[in-house]
Amino acid sequence: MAEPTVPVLEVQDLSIAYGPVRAVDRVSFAVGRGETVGMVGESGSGKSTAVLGALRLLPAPGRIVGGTARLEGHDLLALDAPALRERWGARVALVPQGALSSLNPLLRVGDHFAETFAAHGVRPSEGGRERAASLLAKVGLDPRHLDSWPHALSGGMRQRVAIALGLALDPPLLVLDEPTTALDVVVEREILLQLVQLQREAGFAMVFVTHDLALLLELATRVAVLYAGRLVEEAPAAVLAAGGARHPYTRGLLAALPPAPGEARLPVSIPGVAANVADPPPGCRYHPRCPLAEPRCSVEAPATRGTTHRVACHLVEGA
Amino acid sequence: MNLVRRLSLYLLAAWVALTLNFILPRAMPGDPAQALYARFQGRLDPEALGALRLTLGISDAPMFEQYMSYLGQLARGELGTSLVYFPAPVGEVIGVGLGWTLFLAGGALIVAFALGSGLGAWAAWRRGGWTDTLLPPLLSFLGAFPYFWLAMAAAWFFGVQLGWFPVRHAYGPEVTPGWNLDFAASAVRHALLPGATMVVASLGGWMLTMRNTMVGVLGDEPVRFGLARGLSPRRLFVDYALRLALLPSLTSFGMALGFVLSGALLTEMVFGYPGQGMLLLQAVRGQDYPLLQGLFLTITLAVLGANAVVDVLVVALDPRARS
Amino acid sequence: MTAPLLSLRGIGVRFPQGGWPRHRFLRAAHAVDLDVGRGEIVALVGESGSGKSTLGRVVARLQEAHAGQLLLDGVDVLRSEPGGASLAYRRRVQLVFQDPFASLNPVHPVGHGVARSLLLHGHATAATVRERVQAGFAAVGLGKELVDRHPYALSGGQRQRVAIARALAVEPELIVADEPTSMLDVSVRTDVLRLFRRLADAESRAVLLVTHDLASARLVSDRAVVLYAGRVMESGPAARVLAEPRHPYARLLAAASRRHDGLAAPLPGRPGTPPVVDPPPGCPFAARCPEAIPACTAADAPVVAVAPDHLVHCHRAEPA
Amino acid sequence: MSRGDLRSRVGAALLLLFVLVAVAGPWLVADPVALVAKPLEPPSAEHWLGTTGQGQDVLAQTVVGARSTLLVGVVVGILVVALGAAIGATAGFLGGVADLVLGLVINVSLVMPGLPLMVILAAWLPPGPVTMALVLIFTGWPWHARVVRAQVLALRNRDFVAAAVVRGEPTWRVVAVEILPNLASLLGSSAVGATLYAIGAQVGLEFLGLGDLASVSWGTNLYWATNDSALLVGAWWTFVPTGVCLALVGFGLALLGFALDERANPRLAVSSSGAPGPTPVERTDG
Repeated sequence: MAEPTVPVLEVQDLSIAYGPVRAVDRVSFAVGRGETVGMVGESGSGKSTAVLGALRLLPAPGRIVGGTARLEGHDLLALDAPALRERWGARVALVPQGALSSLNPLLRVGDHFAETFAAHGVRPSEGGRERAASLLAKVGLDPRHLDSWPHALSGGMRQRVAIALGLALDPPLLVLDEPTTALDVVVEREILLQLVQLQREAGFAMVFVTHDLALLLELATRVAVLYAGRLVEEAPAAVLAAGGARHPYTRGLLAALPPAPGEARLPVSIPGVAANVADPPPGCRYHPRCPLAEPRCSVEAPATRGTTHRVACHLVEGA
Repeated sequence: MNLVRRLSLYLLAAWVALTLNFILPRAMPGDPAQALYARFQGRLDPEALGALRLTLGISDAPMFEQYMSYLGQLARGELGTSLVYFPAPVGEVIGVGLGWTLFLAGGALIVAFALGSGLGAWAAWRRGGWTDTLLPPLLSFLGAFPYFWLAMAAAWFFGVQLGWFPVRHAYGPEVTPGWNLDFAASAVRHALLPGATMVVASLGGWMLTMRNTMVGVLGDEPVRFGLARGLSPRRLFVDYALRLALLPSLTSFGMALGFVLSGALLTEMVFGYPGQGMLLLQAVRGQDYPLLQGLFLTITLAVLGANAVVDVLVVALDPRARS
Repeated sequence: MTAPLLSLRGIGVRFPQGGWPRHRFLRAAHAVDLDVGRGEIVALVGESGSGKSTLGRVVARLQEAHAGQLLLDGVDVLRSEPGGASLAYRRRVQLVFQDPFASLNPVHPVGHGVARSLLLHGHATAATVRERVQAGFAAVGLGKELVDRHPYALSGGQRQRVAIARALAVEPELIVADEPTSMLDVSVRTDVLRLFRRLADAESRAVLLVTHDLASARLVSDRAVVLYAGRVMESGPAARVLAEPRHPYARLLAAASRRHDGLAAPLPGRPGTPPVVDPPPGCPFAARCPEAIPACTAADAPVVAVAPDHLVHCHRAEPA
Repeated sequence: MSRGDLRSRVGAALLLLFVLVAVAGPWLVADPVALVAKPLEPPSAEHWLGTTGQGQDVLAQTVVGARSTLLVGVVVGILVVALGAAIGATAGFLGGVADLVLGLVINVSLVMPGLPLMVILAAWLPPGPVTMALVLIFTGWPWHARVVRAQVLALRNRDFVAAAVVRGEPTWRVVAVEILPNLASLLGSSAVGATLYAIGAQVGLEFLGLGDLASVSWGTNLYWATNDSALLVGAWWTFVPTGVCLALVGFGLALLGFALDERANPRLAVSSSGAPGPTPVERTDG
C-alpha cells in the first residue's frame, strides 16, 4: 500500500448530538486526493449526520459535541462563519441527499452557476457562462438547459445539475450524500459512470454516503461501515470485496446482499432490529444481533484497533 | 392554465353576487316595497314609493324579464336612487365613498401586509431573538381586539384626549378638494389614525403567516444547498428565503382581502370617514335598500378584482405556475 | 402447467392529461398479457413510470382498466363485477403496499387491520379475533405483544410484516406485493422475500411481485415479466429473463443492475425517458435501442417465442 | 414547560374565567338594564365601572353581556365547522361531479367578502341571536369546508385508506373509522378559530345595530356607547371594559389555537432553523 497522500479531509473522533441523543459517537475517517471513501450504514446509522457534521452543514437541531475535522489542514470545527463560507463550494462541495428538490425553483439553472461563481469572487465578466456550459456538458447535459427552469428538468437531470454545481469551482473535495438513491438503476448507472470519469480527470477526493454496500465495493477506494452512530470497520474496498471483512456486522451486511448472477450463495438476513441511537444497547451496540457476542461485549464498548484496516470489536484484530 | 380557471372563478362569483342581489329583495315575503313603505309610516309620499319600486326593479313582469331589466340597468351603471341621499342616484353616492375606502383601507392593507411580512421574515431569520419571542404574542394580543374597538380607543385617546389627530371626515373643512398639496396633506393627516388602527389590528396576522412560512422555507433543501455553495446570508435571505416564502403569503393575502375590507368598513364608521363603511352604516340605519344593494355589489366586485390582481401577480412571480 | 389462477389479457390503462381540443392521454399500460399460477411467484419488473405498480393496482381492483380482461380462474371479473370488487374477490386477492410507514393507519394499533380483515371475512368472531390476530402475527415472525402497539413504535421491517399478516388474514389465493422490500434495509430485506417464497411453496398461494430490483426478483421469483413504458418487453422463466435477457431493454436493465463489474463497461443503450403521453407507434424503446432498425419505429414489435415459454417482443428476436 | 404548554395553559385559563363569568355572572351583579344612576358617571366605589349613556351600570352590562356573546360564539364555532367539515369531507371523499360542484360552491363563497353579505342578510332577517347565528354560519362554513376538503383529499390517497378498501371495508366505515379520526386535531383547531371569528363578526354586526338592540351583549354595549357619543364626551369606561374582555377572550382562543395547530402540524413546534449557518460546536468531551 503506497504511503497515503496527505489527506484532503481528516476527521478525528467526531461526535454529534441531537438534544440528549448522541447520534454520532467518536467517528474518525480520512480521504486523500483521487481517493473515494464510501460511508455505508443502514437507516439511523448516522452516516449522513457524520459527514454533514464534519462540514458544519448539519441543520438544526443537530450540534457537534466533540472531535476535529481538518480540511486541507484547517479544523472546520474551529472556523467562524465567514471562513467556512469561503470554503463551502470552493474547497469542499456538497451534493445533497434531496438533490432532486435542492435547486431554487424561482431561479433558472444558469442563475445557480452565476450566484455560486459570484459568491467566490468570480466576476460575471470572467466567462462564468462558458464555464457553466462546459460543466453541464461534462455531466452529460445539453448546455441549452442553462436557461431551463428546475421544474422543467427530470430527476436525473436535476441530479446532474447538482453535481455540476459541486464541481463549479474545482473543489479538491466532493461530498455526495446518497446522490442516486431516489433514481432508477439505469439513470443511476449513467451518472456514476460520469462521476468516476470526472474524478479520474480532475483528481478530486470524494466522500460517497450510501446504504448500498454492493455499489461501494465497485466505486470506493476505502469503505467505512457505521452502525448506530459508531464506526465498526474501515478497510480498502478490494479487501471487503475479496471477503476480507472482519467485523461481524460488515460480514452480516455482505451476507445479506443478493447474489450476483451465477453466484451460488443464498443471502442471509441479520436477525433482530437495528439499534436505536436514542436508546442504544450498552457496551458494543451490535451485541444484541452479533453471533460472536460474549458477556464482555454487552458491558464495555470496544476500542478501534488497526491502521490500514480498522475494526472496533473485542474479538477481532485490526491490521 | 390554472390562471384562466381562477379568473373564470371570479367571473362566476361576480355573477352569483349579481343574482343574489337580485333575488334577495324578492325572496322576502310580501311585496318588499310595500313592506318598506309601511315601515316608513307615511314619512314617504306615494311618489317616493314609485321610485322605490322602480329602484328595486319590482314590477308585475315575469321574473326573468325583471332579471333582464335589472341586468340592463346594472350594465348602464344605474343602481337605482338612494333613499337617504334622495334623489341622488346610488351609483354616484357610492362612487365618492369607494374612492376614500380604497385610499384608506387599500393603503392600510398594503402597509400592514408589507410591514407584517417584513417583521415575520425577520422574526424567522432571527429565530429566538426578541422579534421572534416578544412580537408575536404582543401583536396577536392586539389583533384579538376587534378592529373597530381599536379605532374607538385610538380615536378617544389620540384624537380626543391628546388632540394629535383629527377624528372625523377625510379632510379638514379649510381645504378645497382637488389636486393641490394642502388638500392632500389634510387627507393624509385624517387617514393616519384610522389607517394606523387597521394596520395594528391586522399586523399580527400577516406577521405570523410569513414567519411560519419562512421557518418552513429556511429548513427546505434549496436554502440548505445554497448554504453548501457558500452563498452570502444576504443572497440566501432575499433571493431564496424571502422570495420562496412570499408566494404562499401572497396567496393568503388574496384570500384575506374580503375579511380585512370588512374590518376596515367598521373602522370608517368610528371615524366618520366618508368611505363605503360610513355609507353602509347610513344605508342600514336609514334602511336605504337600493344603496345597501349597490354597496354590496361594489364591495364584492372590488374584492373580486383585487383577488384577480393578486392571482395574476402570484403567477407572474412563480415560473412553476406559468408552465 | 395447470390453468393459471390469474390471467391478464390485453389490459390497457390510461390517464387523461387534459389538453384541448384533442384529449391527451398518459398510457400507463397497453396490451399487457400476464399469467400467475398457484404456488408460483411472478416478478413484474420495470423502472418507475413503467406501469408495474398500476398493473398491480388493477389486479387489486384499486385501479380500473379501460381495456382488456382480468380472469380469475377463467372468469373475467371486470365483466362479472363491473361496479367494483366484491367481498368474495377481496377474500381471494390481497395487496401488500410499498411504503410500510404509510400503509398502517397512525391512529389505530397495528393489530386493527388484521382484526378487521378476519371479522369482515368471517375467519373470526369478536370473541376469537384477538387470539387469531396474535396467531397471524406469529405466522409472519412478529411477537404477540406488538398487536396493541401503534405504527410509530415499530421498525420498517416489522411494519411490512404486519402488512403481510393483514393480507394473509383473509386466506387469499393471490397476493400482489407492490415493491414490498424497496423501503427496507438490506439486512431485513431477505427475510421478507423468503416469507413470500414460503407462502408460495408451503401454502401454494400465487404471488405477483412488483419490483424494480432485479436482484430480489432473481432471488425469489419463478417467472419474470419485464415492462417498459406500460408494455411487456420480455417474459419467461426468471433465471433466463433476468440473468440472460434477450430483449435489448431487458439487457440494459440487467447490465445496469449488475454489480461487481467495477463500473467499467458502458451501458448498452442511450439515456432517455419512456414515451408514455400519446406515445409514437412501434416499439417504445426504439429511440434508445442500440440495435434499432427502421421497422422498430414503424410497427409494434412481434411476439417471438425464443423458447417454449420465453417470449420476446422485439423485431430482432429469432424464434427457437 | 415548553412554550407550547405555557401558551395552551394561559389560553385555557382565560377561557375558563370568561365561561365562569358567562355562567355565574348574571347572579352576581345588579340588573344591567335598570337605570341606577346619572348617565355617564365615571367609575366609583358604588359603580366600579361607572354608568352608561342611559345611566345603566356598565359592570353589570359587561358581565351579563358575556353570556349571549360567548354562547353564540361557541355554538356558531362548532356548527360552522361541523357544516363545513361535512360538506368538505363529502366533496373530498366522493370526488368526481360531487367534488366539482361542491368545490365550486366552496370557492365562490370563499371569494365573496363576508361583511356586506352578512349586513344584507341581517338587515332583511328579524334581528336576534338566532338570525345572528344563521348569518354567521351561512357565511362562515366555506373556509372550513376548504380546509377539510384539502385534508380529506390528502388522506384519501394514503395507502392505509386503500388498504381498508382492499380488505373489503364498506365505504361508510372507511370514512368513519379510517379517515375522520385523522382529522381530530385539525377540527379542534378549526373550531377554536371559528369561535374567535364568530365572536368578532357577531360583535361587528351588533355594533352596526343589526343585532337585537334590546338584548344585552358586548356588541350592543358598544353600539349604545357610540350611539350616545360617549366617545366625544370621553366616557372611556363605557367601551373600554367590553373591548378588553373581547381581547382577552380572543387572545385566549388564539393561544389555544396555536397549541392545537402545533399538535396538528409538529413542524411548527420544533425549535427549528433560523438563519441558515454553520452547525454549532459545543464541546462536551475534551
